[in-house]
Amino acid sequence: MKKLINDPRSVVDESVEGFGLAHADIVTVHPEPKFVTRKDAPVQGKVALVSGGGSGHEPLHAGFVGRGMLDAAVPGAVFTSPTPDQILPATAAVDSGAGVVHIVKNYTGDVLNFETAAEMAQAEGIHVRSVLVNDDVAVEDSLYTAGRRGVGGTVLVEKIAGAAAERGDTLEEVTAIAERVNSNVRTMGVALSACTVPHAGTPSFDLADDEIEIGIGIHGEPGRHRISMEPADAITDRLLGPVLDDLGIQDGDKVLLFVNGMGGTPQSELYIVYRRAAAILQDRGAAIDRSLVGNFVTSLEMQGCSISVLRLDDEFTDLWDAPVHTAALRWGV
Amino acid sequence: MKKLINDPRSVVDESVEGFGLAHADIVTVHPEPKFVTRKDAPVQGKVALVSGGGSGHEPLHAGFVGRGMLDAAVPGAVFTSPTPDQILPATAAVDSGAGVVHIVKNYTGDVLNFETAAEMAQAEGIHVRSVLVNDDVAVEDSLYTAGRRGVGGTVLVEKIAGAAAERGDTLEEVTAIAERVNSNVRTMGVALSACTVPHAGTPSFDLADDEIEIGIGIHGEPGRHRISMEPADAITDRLLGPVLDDLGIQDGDKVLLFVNGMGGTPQSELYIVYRRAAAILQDRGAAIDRSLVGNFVTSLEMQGCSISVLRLDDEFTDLWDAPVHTAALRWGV
Amino acid sequence: MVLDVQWAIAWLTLSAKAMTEHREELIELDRAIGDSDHGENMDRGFQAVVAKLAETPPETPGAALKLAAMALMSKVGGAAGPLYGTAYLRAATSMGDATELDGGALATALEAARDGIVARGKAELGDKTMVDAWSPAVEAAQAAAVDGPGPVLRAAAEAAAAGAVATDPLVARKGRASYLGERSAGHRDPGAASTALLLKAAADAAGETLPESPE
Amino acid sequence: MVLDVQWAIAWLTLSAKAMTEHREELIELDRAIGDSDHGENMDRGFQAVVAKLAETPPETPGAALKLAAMALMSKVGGAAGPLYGTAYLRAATSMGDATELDGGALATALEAARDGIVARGKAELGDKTMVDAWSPAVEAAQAAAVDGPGPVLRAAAEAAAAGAVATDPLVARKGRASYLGERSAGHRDPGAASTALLLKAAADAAGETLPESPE
Ligand SMILES: Nc1ncnc2c1ncn2[C@@H]1O[C@H](COP(=O)(O)OP(=O)(O)O)[C@@H](O)[C@H]1O
Ligand SMILES: Nc1ncnc2c1ncn2[C@@H]1O[C@H](COP(=O)(O)OP(=O)(O)O)[C@@H](O)[C@H]1O
Ligand SMILES: [Mg+2]
Ligand SMILES: [Mg+2]
Ligand SMILES: [Mg+2]
Ligand SMILES: [Mg+2]
Repeated sequence: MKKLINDPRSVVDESVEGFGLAHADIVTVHPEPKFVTRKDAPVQGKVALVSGGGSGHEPLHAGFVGRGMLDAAVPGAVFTSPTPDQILPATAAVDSGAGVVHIVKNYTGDVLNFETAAEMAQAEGIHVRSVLVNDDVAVEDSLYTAGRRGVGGTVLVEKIAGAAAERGDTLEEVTAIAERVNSNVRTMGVALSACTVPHAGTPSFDLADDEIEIGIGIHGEPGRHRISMEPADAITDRLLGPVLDDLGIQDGDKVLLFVNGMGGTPQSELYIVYRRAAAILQDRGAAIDRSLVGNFVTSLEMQGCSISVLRLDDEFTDLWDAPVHTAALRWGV
Repeated sequence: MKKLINDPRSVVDESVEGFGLAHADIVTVHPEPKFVTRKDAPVQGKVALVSGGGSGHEPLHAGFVGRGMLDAAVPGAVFTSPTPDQILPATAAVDSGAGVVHIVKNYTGDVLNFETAAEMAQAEGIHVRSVLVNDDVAVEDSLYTAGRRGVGGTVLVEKIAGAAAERGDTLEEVTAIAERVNSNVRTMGVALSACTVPHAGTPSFDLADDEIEIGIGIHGEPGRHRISMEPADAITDRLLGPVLDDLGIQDGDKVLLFVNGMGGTPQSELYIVYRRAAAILQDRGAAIDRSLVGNFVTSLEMQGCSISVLRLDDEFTDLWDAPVHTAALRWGV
Repeated sequence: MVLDVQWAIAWLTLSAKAMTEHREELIELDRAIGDSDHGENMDRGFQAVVAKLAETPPETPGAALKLAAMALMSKVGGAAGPLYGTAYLRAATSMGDATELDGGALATALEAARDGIVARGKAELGDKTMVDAWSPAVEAAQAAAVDGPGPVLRAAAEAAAAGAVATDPLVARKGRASYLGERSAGHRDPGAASTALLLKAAADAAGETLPESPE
Repeated sequence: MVLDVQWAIAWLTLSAKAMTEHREELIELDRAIGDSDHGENMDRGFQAVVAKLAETPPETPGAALKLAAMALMSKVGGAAGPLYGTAYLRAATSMGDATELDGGALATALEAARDGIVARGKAELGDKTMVDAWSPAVEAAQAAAVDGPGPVLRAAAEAAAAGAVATDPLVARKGRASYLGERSAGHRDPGAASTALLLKAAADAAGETLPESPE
């Protein structure tokens, strides 16, 4: 394991510290307990958005803190959800009285820790709503699992709900929009290589030189099944098919197409995947009205990608286009 | 070699096509000969900026085409500079009569191909100036080499000169600013792993599990020397020392600090490097007025980073802050 | 024989030792069907428990477990943090202010812990989670309650160890391993394994010598 | 004996074959001290030459080389593209409209090619570049000029091959390999190696049988 780190146990501390130094115009880093807030938090009268989860998915979530998106992000240890004693003060720090929406990726750990923090916040008089993101179609039998995971779609939920909060929507409205984004987005991912959690020191799974993992999450866990390496177009077909079927995308639909890198895949390859995905959508008669390509929800240095499709309506498109000013997404400002 | 590609020989074609589809609001892709222009090129009365080089450094250069930065980018094969018959039509396509600045990274191939194209363009009556970027302090004895390479600093030259062109500077002025940025920026890089050129199929060099290459360029070539793996802070010291010494950074200087990922290194690690670099600059009494962290000048999926420092003056800072709207850098618009 | 706060402190101290010693083994189990962090999380959490114990020494077993619950809740994170946090908190509540615990009180505390985990995590027996170690432990403890605290802990530890081994062939239906579907079979659940280690530490703290743990 | 356009076409065709056959070897040489693309670039370039030859068959050796120059310039890229492009263009210019070339004309054309490379690339002998293959080739060609074109090409090819081998111990001072400093010693220069292959193709096209190339 070769990494640009000093000590596996200080990775998150030092990285978040560096992040705060590099983006001091946008965020404030609170070191102990650790969380990151928008520089101007709490924003009076605005509903606040708080998200968080294990580290190792950068820029998710701290990279999305700022105007038009998150008010706070709570980073846990690598691939380990943060604890209530981080989530609670983050929630309190950004609440202006208008209430706080917790955006939680559906993993047992995230759900339990955010649940506890939300209860404690409610007890302190903060109005908290929680929205679970569960966009991963790789998890098929949700009856026999912990349910669909929250993966790439999280960025889209955070951007669109963040814009709704910024324009002055109420707590109920922001919650409803976040839930509506979640119901209209699906994702599926592939890994060409594993990643190495710093404190573990060995790759998260072993993959032969000609094998890939289909249906991975974002924690370096193995996927649903392992297949032989295939050309990018064939892999794209495998990922996008279930996404479109599950969403029921049909002729005339407008969509946002999001090709997300897992961290170690060059951008050029993401565009090769995008190219094929665009052709498939065109075949289905869907119009790609918006797009996003890059490393946004990563698994450390894993090679691979995920494809997300969000069914757009006019409100989603407007909110997507609304100004955003964060370290990792910025436009209109 | 596992890559999200279809055929090693179609990587650049398909990737640039996908790029064009994903960013159709910003760029136009010209397939044969291949180059990418700003959607609204030629911009009347504006000096145009053209850059290019081998592919494999994405988002450089096509990702920087758009308002406030490049008017055209010319991608060659992977790690192979483009040919005059691409550079010439790209130059002609964006010239509005105000002239064109070629921003050329200092490699024999890029220099020779751009030189030929510039001659041909001049012969067609287009006013062309060429600016060589050579910011790599790892190349020490420029007398006994092809001279310093152009690496990470290229982005800063393109952004600042692009803003100068956008505000209406003349051909001579834009050229002078680009040269001035180049004289005030230095860079040095490290590789923790090699990269694999698709058509080659094997890693660009062999590195033991506990070795790193110091002083690499951006073409997967080995560096100046190989050392044993060290903590991130020690590596940062090794890279930043020569950069600051060569630039002569001293108490009271204002700088832009740019930590660039080589493609396969997670963002969290870049921030760990940033943290240390910020501390070193603080020790020297220099103020980090602007910063940039991310994958901007890459070597495919190589793990590692480069650190660039640009000495700022008020004009550079204003031009850095000016609106830019490209696929990979965007603010103010 | 009864157990007091010294036993509780010894239990938690031995637990921390066990988590450090088995850190890599638990990471490796989690690597196979999870995300490689369970050993790291538990080790970090129990180091915090030990630090807190030194800071503010508790006066009753219940206070010791409550302190542990708080430290685990705030330092472990992931799924295991809230689950073990709840378990230790419920156990602490069931112990109340008692300074000494007999076999019955211990069995009841273990039951409260297990019920807390089930209430939070909604896992059923056979879902390949830590519940598969806790549930047999609780049953064995209840059966041994009349024999006193030593035998209770010994029975619980043995049953938990067997329960952890028995997760090997199961297909996970809760937690991160459930995403693997059939591929989760053939691996031991890391949470069940850590539960077995923690209950062994409880027995060790009471001076019980256990047979070699089953493989 | 004189050489005509058929020889020139055969030369370029055999060159293309050689670049395809030695593609991986040239990539491997470039991998060691460059960026792993030389074999790919040369192969791509000469495939384009062959395609152009089929499209518009040239009528003189000079026309054939000019066509090759244009194709190389527009398809090879990198350092080698403009350098070989210039070399072939200068050689073509030196051949003029001649339909047949004798030994002297060939030696002069090779000299023009070498001078073109030096004019563009500014490399000196010993800088570990393709010049280290071209320069001895030109000298050997000039010495053999009176013996006719076959011997000229044979001498050039043999000298180029020896020149390429002689780059092994050198420290590069031009091109990408120069960034490696001392580390470039101990590896053959890829451009010198491709030059040796191209000049061997020229001799092969003239029916000259060369001894096994030196290692
Ligand atoms: N719903 C649940 N009920 C009971 N135990 C669970 C549940 N979900 C997960 N676990 C336990 O938690 C363990 C994983 O803990 P850990 O690796 O620390 O957290 P994470 O899965 O968040 O990385 C599993 O091995 C399992 O025993
Ligand atoms: N200045 C120069 N003069 C002569 N030959 C050069 C010069 N620079 C590079 N070369 C030749 O070009 C070869 C490399 O070609 P190639 O790999 O195709 O281009 P690049 O270096 O741009 O990747 C070198 O092996 C060397 O022989
Ligand atoms: Mg975890
Ligand atoms: Mg090259
Ligand atoms: Mg885990
Ligand atoms: Mg090369």
